[in-house]
Amino acid sequence: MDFDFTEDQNSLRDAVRRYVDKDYSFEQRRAIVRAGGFSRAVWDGLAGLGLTALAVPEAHGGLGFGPVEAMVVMEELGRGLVMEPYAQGGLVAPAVLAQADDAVQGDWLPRIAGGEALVVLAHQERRARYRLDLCDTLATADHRLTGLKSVVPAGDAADAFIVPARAGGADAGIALYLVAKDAAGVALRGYALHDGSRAAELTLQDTPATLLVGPARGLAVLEHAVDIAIAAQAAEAVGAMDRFVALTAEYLNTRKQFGVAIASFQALRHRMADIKMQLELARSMSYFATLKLGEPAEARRRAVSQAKVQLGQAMRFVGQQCTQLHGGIGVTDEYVGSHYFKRLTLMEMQYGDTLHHLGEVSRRMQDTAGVFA
Amino acid sequence: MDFDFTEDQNSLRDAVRRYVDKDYSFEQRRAIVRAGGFSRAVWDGLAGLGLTALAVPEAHGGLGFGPVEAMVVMEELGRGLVMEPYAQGGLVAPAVLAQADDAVQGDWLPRIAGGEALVVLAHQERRARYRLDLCDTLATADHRLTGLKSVVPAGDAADAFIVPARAGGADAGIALYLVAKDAAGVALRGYALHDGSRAAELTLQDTPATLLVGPARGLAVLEHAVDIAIAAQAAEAVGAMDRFVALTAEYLNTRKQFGVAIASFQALRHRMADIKMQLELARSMSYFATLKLGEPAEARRRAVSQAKVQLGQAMRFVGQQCTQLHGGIGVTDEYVGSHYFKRLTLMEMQYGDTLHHLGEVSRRMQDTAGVFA
Amino acid sequence: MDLNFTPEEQAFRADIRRWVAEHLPKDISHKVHNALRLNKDDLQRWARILGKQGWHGWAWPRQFGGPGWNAVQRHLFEEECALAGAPRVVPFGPVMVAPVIMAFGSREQQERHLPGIMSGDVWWSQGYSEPGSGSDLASVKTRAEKRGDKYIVNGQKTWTTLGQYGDWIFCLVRTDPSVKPQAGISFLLIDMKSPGVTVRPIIMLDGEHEVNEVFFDNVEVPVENLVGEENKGWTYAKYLLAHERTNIADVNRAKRELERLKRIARAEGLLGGYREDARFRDQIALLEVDIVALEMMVLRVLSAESSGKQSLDVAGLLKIRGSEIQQRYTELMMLAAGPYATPFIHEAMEAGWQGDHVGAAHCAPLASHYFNYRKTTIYGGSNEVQRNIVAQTVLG
Amino acid sequence: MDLNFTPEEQAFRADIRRWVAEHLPKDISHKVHNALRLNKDDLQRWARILGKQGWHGWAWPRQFGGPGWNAVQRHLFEEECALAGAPRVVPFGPVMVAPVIMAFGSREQQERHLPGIMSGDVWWSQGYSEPGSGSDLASVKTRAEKRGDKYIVNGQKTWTTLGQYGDWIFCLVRTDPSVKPQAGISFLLIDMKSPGVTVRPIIMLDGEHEVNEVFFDNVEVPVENLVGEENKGWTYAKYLLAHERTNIADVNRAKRELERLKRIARAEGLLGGYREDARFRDQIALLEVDIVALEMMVLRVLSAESSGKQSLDVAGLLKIRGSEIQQRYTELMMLAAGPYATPFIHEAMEAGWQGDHVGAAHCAPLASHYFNYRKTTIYGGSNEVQRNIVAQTVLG
Repeated sequence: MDFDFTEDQNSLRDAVRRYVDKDYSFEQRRAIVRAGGFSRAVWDGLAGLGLTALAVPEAHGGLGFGPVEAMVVMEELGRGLVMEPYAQGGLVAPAVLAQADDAVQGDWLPRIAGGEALVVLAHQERRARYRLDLCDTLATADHRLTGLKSVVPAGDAADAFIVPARAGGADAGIALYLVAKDAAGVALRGYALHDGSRAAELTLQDTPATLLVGPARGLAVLEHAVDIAIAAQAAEAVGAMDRFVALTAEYLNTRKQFGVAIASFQALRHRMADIKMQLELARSMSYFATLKLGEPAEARRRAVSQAKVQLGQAMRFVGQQCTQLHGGIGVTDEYVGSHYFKRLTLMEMQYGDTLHHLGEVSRRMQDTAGVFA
Repeated sequence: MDFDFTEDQNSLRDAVRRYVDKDYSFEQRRAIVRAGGFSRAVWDGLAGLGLTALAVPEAHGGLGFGPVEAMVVMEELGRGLVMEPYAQGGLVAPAVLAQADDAVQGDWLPRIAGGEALVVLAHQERRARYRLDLCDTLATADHRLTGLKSVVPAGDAADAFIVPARAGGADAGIALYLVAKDAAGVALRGYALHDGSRAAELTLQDTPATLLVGPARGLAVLEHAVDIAIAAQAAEAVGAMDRFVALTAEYLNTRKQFGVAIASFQALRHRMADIKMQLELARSMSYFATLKLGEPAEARRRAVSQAKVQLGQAMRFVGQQCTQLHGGIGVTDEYVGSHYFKRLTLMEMQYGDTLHHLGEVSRRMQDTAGVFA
Repeated sequence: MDLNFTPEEQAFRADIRRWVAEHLPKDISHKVHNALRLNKDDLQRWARILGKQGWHGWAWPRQFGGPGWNAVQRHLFEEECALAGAPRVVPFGPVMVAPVIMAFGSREQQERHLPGIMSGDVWWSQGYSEPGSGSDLASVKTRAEKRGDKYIVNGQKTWTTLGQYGDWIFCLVRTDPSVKPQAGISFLLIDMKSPGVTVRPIIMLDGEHEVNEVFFDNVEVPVENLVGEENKGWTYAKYLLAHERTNIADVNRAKRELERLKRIARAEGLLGGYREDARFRDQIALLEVDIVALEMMVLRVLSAESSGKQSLDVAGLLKIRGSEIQQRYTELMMLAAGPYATPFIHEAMEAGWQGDHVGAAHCAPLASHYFNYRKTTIYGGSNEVQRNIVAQTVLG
Repeated sequence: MDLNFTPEEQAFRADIRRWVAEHLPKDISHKVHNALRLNKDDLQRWARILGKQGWHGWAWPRQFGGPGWNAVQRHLFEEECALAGAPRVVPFGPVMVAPVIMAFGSREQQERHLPGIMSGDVWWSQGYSEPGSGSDLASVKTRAEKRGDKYIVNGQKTWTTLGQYGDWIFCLVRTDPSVKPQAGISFLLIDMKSPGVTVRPIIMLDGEHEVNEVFFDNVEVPVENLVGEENKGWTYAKYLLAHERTNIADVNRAKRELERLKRIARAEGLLGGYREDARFRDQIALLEVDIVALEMMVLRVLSAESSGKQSLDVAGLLKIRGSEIQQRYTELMMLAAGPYATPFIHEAMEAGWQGDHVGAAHCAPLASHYFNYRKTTIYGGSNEVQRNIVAQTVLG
């Protein structure tokens, strides 16, 4: 048992942090938000750091790194409020594509690794809310898809989509398909999210697609993909919270009322202790989710849901309380803190909110408990 | 709309408070606890104040007062941690007996009013937990009862019991019966509760009983009886919390650490503000439950469950936090505060805990909301 | 003790309800019921409709042209307006500065300012907070130096809500820097069209322009715009703070919004729908209990005010609980929509927008409202300050 | 970064597990698993069994007769003991005074006291708190005046856990009242059989005799019982406080008790039974998440201690969260039983009691435990004091 990072992992962290500090300042980020919420230059920058190759197998031009490296990267991207969908394009997409046949892998993985292709998961449907097994998009036997997917990350900037669809009718199993952006029948409507990032509605009308994973394993691979996304998001949230807490501590030590720094007020100090508690519990569960990603599905899903419950509570508490402790300045657009708050808020509603995952934990409860249960 | 108490109500409050101050000091209470948890002398004292007559109709030698007077009395009994089951014997029993035929009323109500007869509801069953519609005690057609009732208040001091039983088989409706203490087949096993009060297991074996309310209305009357008990308990809890909060404020202003009264620490002050909040919300909902007791069953049940949810939360928070603020002394038997804490704790588990009543509120939710909804 | 309103009170309520139903423009109540953006015209139209009836200053005594209602009547009026979907009256004129002018202003000030406030024609703003003084109001630095028959005002106010529409602003200014902070403050009425007044927008985290910074650069203010005595402004400010009563709990709006929450949860299938969710239902049920308890607390205060027989010092509790509940219902609405609350389409908050929504139309404003409502535990005396006040009542 | 224990660590765990299974008396583990009353004999029997193996001081280095385990091994030992239902080792001897004697005591003190602590033969108590000094430990008033080769001790200690069994007690005493509080304190070992020592029971709210007041009336203590230097006691006390590490979170016991909670809920029909209760199940699920998160935090600290590469200053967090979780599982067990947790039958907490239970036998100790565990957020530095400490690490 060992929670130290290796030297390589620390170097990776430093490299990402240096990039973010230099090329993703609050002002640079503002400019990206104004321009729509996705920057291809940033994506190229991440690729330049090797991040898009990180999770791609070495056989396809990648680095073949594992979940811990992904976590390190996500923490730093979270700290810098990076909006480009690295978890989606850099971690989830390679994991799903690695389940496809060799031709598809050889076609897409090198381009993902090089940063030339941005592929994202498009799974959200109106009727499903947070359930992955509810899917109304239909696929014909010759892989033509019809349906609507919502809130697809950076949807109108992506090159292709991983789309779950029912293969052969409403009662059939869920298969996963690859849909190219320029395929026939694809319509995209892009918009910004509240955290400044980019998303889109993706409409498919008899759209030709490539089968990635058949209906026998489609749902299982989708669940795994979402678990990867949740673990990545947990790390991102830890990075964001860590920074927001530091900003808040700085503010409390600077802001004066009644002639003294407000950091001297015990009620605020105790709030800060509660915030620190949530941060460290969240960090612990981020590690937990990451280190359980390789477990068999049942154990992995339980662990990831446990992590999301903790993260959901922490993101809400830390976000709300750090905002509150800032007073008026905390709710203005010009202050960076409010953007941490919005990002943390939105993350709770991605891949299942706290109540959803509490239901999962409740349902999957065993007689024993604990990290190794 | 008017929340002032009348002069008569204030006089009633003063009379009860004077009695409690004089005859129910902490030391006197200790002696009652040591003697088993029920004092006939205290019951006589309450009768002497006219309290046992309060809810009995004037036609049967009572005063015919209403729920507000009951609330006033219960607040004061709660403030004094009075353990004798006044709500049961003085409020619930007359309400149920008033639904019986004239002969039964004439037989029992005057004796209840005079304090000679203590009649209590014996409804708790092992399988039922908090549900009133689960009842395994059976009654024959000639009113002979067999079953086990648990945690009957002051059970081995009571003169008779109001017993719900299924009239004529496991699928039949619930009727209410009166069982005299000395009836054949009655076995009582008394014990103390954690709050020092007295209770008993009541075993009935082919025990002859008097029918009070037939199966057509038995459950409805039982529900009404329990609602009266919950409203009374809410008032009792408000009295107890009000006193416990005052004791805590006193302690914080007396106890010194680091050279100053601990009432000067802002974190403790804010905790006290949160405690005060719960107390006032609880008081508001105690009024609400009391003033809704006369409404039709559906509205009454909803209101009472709403009140119990608020009271349950308040009793737990106020009890735990006032204890915590006392430090070590708060968890000793010799300090009166710990007895408030225990009483408040037990009250949550009587007549349905917070989660149980939350379920009721959830189930009975309407489109509109508010005091008059 | 009686929970029910008297027949007279019920008749009063019925009259108000009828009047509001007749006079509240449907396009405005539509926006309120759906949390769409209200513009200046919406707010002022409603203010003027109320003003014409003499109700824009609904808490005013008869001698100043108000209806002279008692506490219960005021509550019923507020409740009927809220439930019908009327916008909250912008309080700075009729609720805040007017009582100060009535109590401490000169006859001339009363005659000059009160009619415009009542009619809704003159828009007032509040100049209290400054960059360095939030909770610590007594530390105001904006200077007003007397030169002959004028004050020369220099300094900066901030968090001035809807100040971009303001005709006049009432300000706490420092007229004597040599004495202890509270003693050197005056209460000044300033025409915002005066040269040297600059209003700079502050964009809030939801992207809306709701508050402003107001700069004063050698602004000349005639001495007749001083309310009461020089250097007594702190007294008037405290009077004003004490004046706002039960309405700070905003429980009537909470009841309306709880109904909206249930509508949204129903439309999302979470309440009695195809994805009925007991966990979410429980959260609504808990909130419902909180709202009933808050309403009971408000009614207790009203009763105490009416009868004068009890003194209930729970203003701090009402503010704390009211604001927490406001935040909670906005949070639950947002969570009900989940992923469909995350898009930020600025135009979708306009009534009658013809664009394509993401998900149901009701999803569009939910996250914005959640973000916006974080202010409720900060402004008007933060909840931390309120807890100090409550603790004082319990612990001394 | 690796969540799994190494093969060596796993082998170590297996050895411990086997040993505990062979040596932990069944009657004792039965009591622990069912929260029945443990008496002095139970506690001391287990201490002596551990002592015989050289594990009563399981955190001791080899040079003092301990096993010399590293942080991970210590954790695995604690976990195996807890899960098997061993009683918590009474910490005052092996965990608290022993490290101080090792670090600051004389060779003679080490030789005299450590063997008796390790063997479990000598029962130690702690004399820190006084009626006037709870959180404010530096304000101790118990005086020790040096007269020749003796200290004359006068004063009172309180909250002395299990002091009724104590052979020896280690005390903070004031040896110099003329200097600032922290500077005049000494660390003294006192034989409780000395004339002038009186132990008076304090009955706790659950009716149990667990803590005591200890009075010192002209008690003569040989100067060789002074640990380290006179007036340096505060340093040693702080060392001791810093010494208790991850075990304060008590997460292993929490895991065992969570299993018990599930067993009780199952037996009560609330979990997969005839009255399956999703609301109650959710509460258990939330607690399960809390326990996993706490365990992960503990493992992070262990890892940092082992490798020395990170410094994790989270002792305050572990104490706060650990104690909250302890209170929560006792609360949920009590709530699971509901009305059947309310009877107080003192004898029903004895193993083998033959009387009639009210409800199921598992109900008997639940409320007592809930009440008893309120102490966990108060003792060992109240959670309020811990929050001060945590805030210091974040805010300076």
